Amino acid sequence: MTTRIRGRAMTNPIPKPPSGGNGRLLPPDAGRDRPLFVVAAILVFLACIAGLGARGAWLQAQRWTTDLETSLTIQVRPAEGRDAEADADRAAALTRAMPGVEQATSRGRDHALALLTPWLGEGNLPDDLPLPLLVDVRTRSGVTIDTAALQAQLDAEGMAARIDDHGRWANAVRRAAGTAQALGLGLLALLAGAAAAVIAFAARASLAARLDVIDALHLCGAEDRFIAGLFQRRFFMLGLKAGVAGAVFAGLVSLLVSLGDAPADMAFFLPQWASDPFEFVLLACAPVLAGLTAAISARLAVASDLRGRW
Amino acid sequence: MTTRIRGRAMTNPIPKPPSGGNGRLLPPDAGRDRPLFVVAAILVFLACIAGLGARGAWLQAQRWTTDLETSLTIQVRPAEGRDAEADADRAAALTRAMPGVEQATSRGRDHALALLTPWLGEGNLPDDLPLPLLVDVRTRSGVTIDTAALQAQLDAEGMAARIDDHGRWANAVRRAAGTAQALGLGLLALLAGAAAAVIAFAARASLAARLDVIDALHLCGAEDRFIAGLFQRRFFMLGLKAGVAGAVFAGLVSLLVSLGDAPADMAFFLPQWASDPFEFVLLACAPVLAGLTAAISARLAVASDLRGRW
Amino acid sequence: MDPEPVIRFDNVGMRYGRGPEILRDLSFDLPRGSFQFLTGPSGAGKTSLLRLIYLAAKPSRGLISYFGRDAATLPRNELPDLRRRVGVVFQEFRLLGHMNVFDNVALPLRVAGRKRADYAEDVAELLTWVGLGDKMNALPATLSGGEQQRVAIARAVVGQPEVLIADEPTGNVDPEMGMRLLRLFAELNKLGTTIIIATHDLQLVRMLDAPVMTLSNGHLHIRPPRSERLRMQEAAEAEAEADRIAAAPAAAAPRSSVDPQASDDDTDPGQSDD
Amino acid sequence: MDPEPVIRFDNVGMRYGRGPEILRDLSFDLPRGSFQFLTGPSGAGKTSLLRLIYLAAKPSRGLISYFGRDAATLPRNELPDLRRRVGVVFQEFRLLGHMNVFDNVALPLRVAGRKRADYAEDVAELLTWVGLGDKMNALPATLSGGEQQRVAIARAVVGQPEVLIADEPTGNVDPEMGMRLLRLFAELNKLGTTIIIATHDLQLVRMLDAPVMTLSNGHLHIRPPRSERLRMQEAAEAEAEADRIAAAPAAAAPRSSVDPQASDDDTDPGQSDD
Ligand SMILES: Nc1ncnc2c1ncn2[C@@H]1O[C@H](COP(=O)(O)OP(=O)(O)OP(=O)(O)O)[C@@H](O)[C@H]1O
Ligand SMILES: Nc1ncnc2c1ncn2[C@@H]1O[C@H](COP(=O)(O)OP(=O)(O)OP(=O)(O)O)[C@@H](O)[C@H]1O
Ligand SMILES: [Mg+2]
Ligand SMILES: [Mg+2]
Repeated sequence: MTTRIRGRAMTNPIPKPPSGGNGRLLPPDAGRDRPLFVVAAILVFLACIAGLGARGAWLQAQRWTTDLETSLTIQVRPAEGRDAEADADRAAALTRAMPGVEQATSRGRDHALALLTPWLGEGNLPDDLPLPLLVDVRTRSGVTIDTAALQAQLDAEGMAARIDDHGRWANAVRRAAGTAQALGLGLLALLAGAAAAVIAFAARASLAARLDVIDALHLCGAEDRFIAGLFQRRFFMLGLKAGVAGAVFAGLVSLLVSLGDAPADMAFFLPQWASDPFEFVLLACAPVLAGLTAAISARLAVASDLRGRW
Repeated sequence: MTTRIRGRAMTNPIPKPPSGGNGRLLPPDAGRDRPLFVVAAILVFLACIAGLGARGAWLQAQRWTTDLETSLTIQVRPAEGRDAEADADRAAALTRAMPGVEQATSRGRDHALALLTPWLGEGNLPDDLPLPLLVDVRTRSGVTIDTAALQAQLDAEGMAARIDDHGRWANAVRRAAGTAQALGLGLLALLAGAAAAVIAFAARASLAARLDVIDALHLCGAEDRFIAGLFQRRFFMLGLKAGVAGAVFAGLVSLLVSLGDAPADMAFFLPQWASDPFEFVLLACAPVLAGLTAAISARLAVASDLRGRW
Repeated sequence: MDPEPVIRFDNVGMRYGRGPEILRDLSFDLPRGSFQFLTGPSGAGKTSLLRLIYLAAKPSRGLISYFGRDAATLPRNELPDLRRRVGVVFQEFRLLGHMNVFDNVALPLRVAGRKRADYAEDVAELLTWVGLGDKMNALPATLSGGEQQRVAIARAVVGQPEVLIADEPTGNVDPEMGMRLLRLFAELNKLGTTIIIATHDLQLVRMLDAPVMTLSNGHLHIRPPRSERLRMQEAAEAEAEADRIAAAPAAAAPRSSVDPQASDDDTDPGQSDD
Repeated sequence: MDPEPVIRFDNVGMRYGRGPEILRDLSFDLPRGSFQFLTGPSGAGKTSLLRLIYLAAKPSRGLISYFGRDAATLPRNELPDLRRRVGVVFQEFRLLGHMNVFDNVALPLRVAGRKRADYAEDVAELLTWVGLGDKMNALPATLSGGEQQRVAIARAVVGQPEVLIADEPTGNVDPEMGMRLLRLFAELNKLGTTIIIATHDLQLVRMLDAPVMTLSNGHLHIRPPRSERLRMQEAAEAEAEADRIAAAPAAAAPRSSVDPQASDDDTDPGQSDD
């Protein structure tokens, strides 16, 4: 329309319009959103730490049960008129022949004695004490050894051998490992949930300060989709950036912890840097999830605001 | 001044002024501050859970080292021509006479055998195997037994007795306990710090939406102290309420966890409800700290805003 | 009148929440290409009436139709298109604080999907016209009240809307600038835009020969433009003259000093403005 | 003039940030109990000048003194007391959205530590006077533009301040209400309040026989009240007459149609308003 006014008396020359791109439709996130950013970053950091810690607990528990499940012990008791050492070697050989067995090592009398020392004191045992000898067996993980068949074979050889599949410990360890894993997952869920809730609330609060923009765009005839899209993109980027900050920091911390040498057993709930893809996946997903959380809650808030307008 | 205008022509009668107390100087915290409230409550909850968990770890670690430090074992080896059982009883009696000893129990041969069974298999040992007998000693905690004197006494009796103060395990256990405690404290510090940061930032964000009130009060001639005090009180109450919500929820969760029966060893990092004053102090302090954090950051923000005005 | 007015009110009433009816039984048309003023004392409901017109509020009863369509049954997705055909100057401006003057004014064009290269010069020219040529890069917070008002006006007219709704558009500018802005509205009107301006400034109202809608006590009273009143008065006089001639001797018809009623509702005439 | 004016400007200049000087070399006094208008085109710097007066902005040079004290060296803790002696009507109202009309108006009294029982009736009476007797419980967001403006005015005058600064206080009300508000200000002035009102409304300016300060291009021009101008004009004429009589024959002194300059600065006279 101004082109048609142009003919009219106009005293001043028309200055050039400002160069540069379009101004942003949304206010820059500089000052106002910093709290949201910091809050989101802190919570993503905590959630990542929890995730890595849970991962550590999980792995450790896994290791225990695997150890348990992939090991057997054969006790070869000395019997009248038999060479116990030869029996033990024979038992080891027989076991090695079983499918699924990776390794079977016959331990000598010294090993058996060493095991007893803490209980009996050194030099307390007569040299001719008939000690049972042990065969350590390591099986391939996931394979169950047919212990009945093995026992039958050993019996057939005439040995006084007994297979111990550690069933005695297995339940306790499995329960402990399960608890550790549940605990880790629970902590992770708690922190991830808290992070999501905080980000969602903060996004909403941040949005509330911008209702004027929604208002202006709406009255200018912008489509709902367009308005919601603007906010959604903005908050996604914000959540993503905060998430990256938090995740990177969590990665650094866990790396530091891994480099320092905590006692292996206790390192249990520490964030671990096993350098397998899991860490990367976790640390990469967290920011995306943070971004999505922020974006979705912003979208919902905008949509509900717009629906209330006409 | 209006009293003097009163004489003038006034057509309408003057309606009664609204009854009830003064309107609040600050906007009610209903809608706008809910995000801050939720965020603060969530973080106080997490910090409390971390605090209770750290407390659990601390107690458990304490228990281990106490167990270790308050127990001794005396091994009485059978010797030619001596009655081992009598020796063991005598050793127990001698030990009981030591200052600081609470209990000393002589264990019989059956006990020693039972200890060995897992290693040697049942019925493997000749009945006449000369087994060392054990005396379990429990000392009063915090007291160090003079083991050298005891050893001297035992030697004087002519027994082949050896005192084991578990030094072999002590270091490992102490290290583990230390790690557990450090871990708990670290987690607590992390979450408490995060809670404080989040609350401070959220308070600041919440305040930014109220600069108009500061402005109006300032231009009406309100003193800086008065304005800052208003906001400080408001945010203290907000932080306090959020803290109470978070702390109560954390208390409930830890109570639930304690009621459920997790395996004792693994309950380690679970929030524990030991029902001692510590829990109450922790849960009572958290809201106050949350309130103070919010109040102080609000006060600082208001003060810096006001200083920028003239 | 035009068979299809841009906006038609039919027995419209409006209240806020459970309050009293602010507007009662409004029935009028805004013919396409017309220009009218809306006056009335402060709190009479001018802004509320304009809010009804630009679809920011819903009437509590009655029918509003927009370009021949019932506003109440308008589907949500047709709203944006309709809004783009309407420019609004808000009483409280509603500029976006984070955008400079140029971007604020260009907003409706951007929302309509126009390219910056297309409109940049037009926007600059318009801003120069309203005296803000040197403030294009300023943020609203650094403008004076009158400057902000002019930005709001520029934003409303930049898209050359089919309908322009202006609420007190000259309350914060000096009389000279007020005249200039009125000339801008008149120019726009000549190009076909239907215009309704709420104002308290009687000086402004007297400048144009346009009908004046007056709100008072919730009722609307429409006074036709001066030219039409004169014509009607002459017609009435001529008729009276004819009557007198036809049926002399009779009492001379008193000259009506009351405004002829153009609307057919029975509102009280409100305050007279001159 | 009073030996100690309420406010004295001495060669004051002001700029925003690195921008050009908005106000240049302002030197004037506001005598105790005086009443003056401030006009000038939109963007001339009226609001900026008022901001200087109510200590919301600092001058970039020159001296402002307040009740005889240099504003620049005023300690922070004396500021609240000073502010309580000044009432301000802001161009953009600045009401608190969460408080109802009554509480908004009562705010300065509360801040000054007065008890509600003391002032409740006065506030109600004042609100009735400005036509808001039935809106005391309404929130600002539910008021019309003019109603908000009247709340802002009521808040500024309720404490019967020693100085009243009003920025465009009648821009959103109808002329009748404008007159009523002006009467309120005049009443206050009679009771001793020093008043300065920035306005574009020349109708309003003509109502009172008060000096008019006009800002243009950063300079201030002060026109004395009509009565004084007449007096000066008569004095000049009498003198000319005396001269003519004394030294006839001489060219008759042309009647000065230019306003006599009351201020001693050499600003351009700005636009003339009648
Ligand atoms: N959102 C609202 N809720 C309740 N009442 C409202 C609301 N908005 C306006 N009102 C009331 O409706 C009446 C008319 O208001 P409106 O803003 O339409 O007046 P106006 O004619 O524009 O006045 P002005 O000239 O002062 O701007 C007023 O009494 C006002 O208090
Ligand atoms: N905060 C600010 N920063 C920079 N420039 C400003 C600021 N406030 C005002 N200005 C500029 O200073 C000039 C004077 O503004 P001011 O508000 O004093 O004018 P005014 O006389 O009150 O005008 P109006 O009658 O339109 O209200 C204007 O050109 C304005 O753009
Ligand atoms: Mg209005
Ligand atoms: Mg101004």
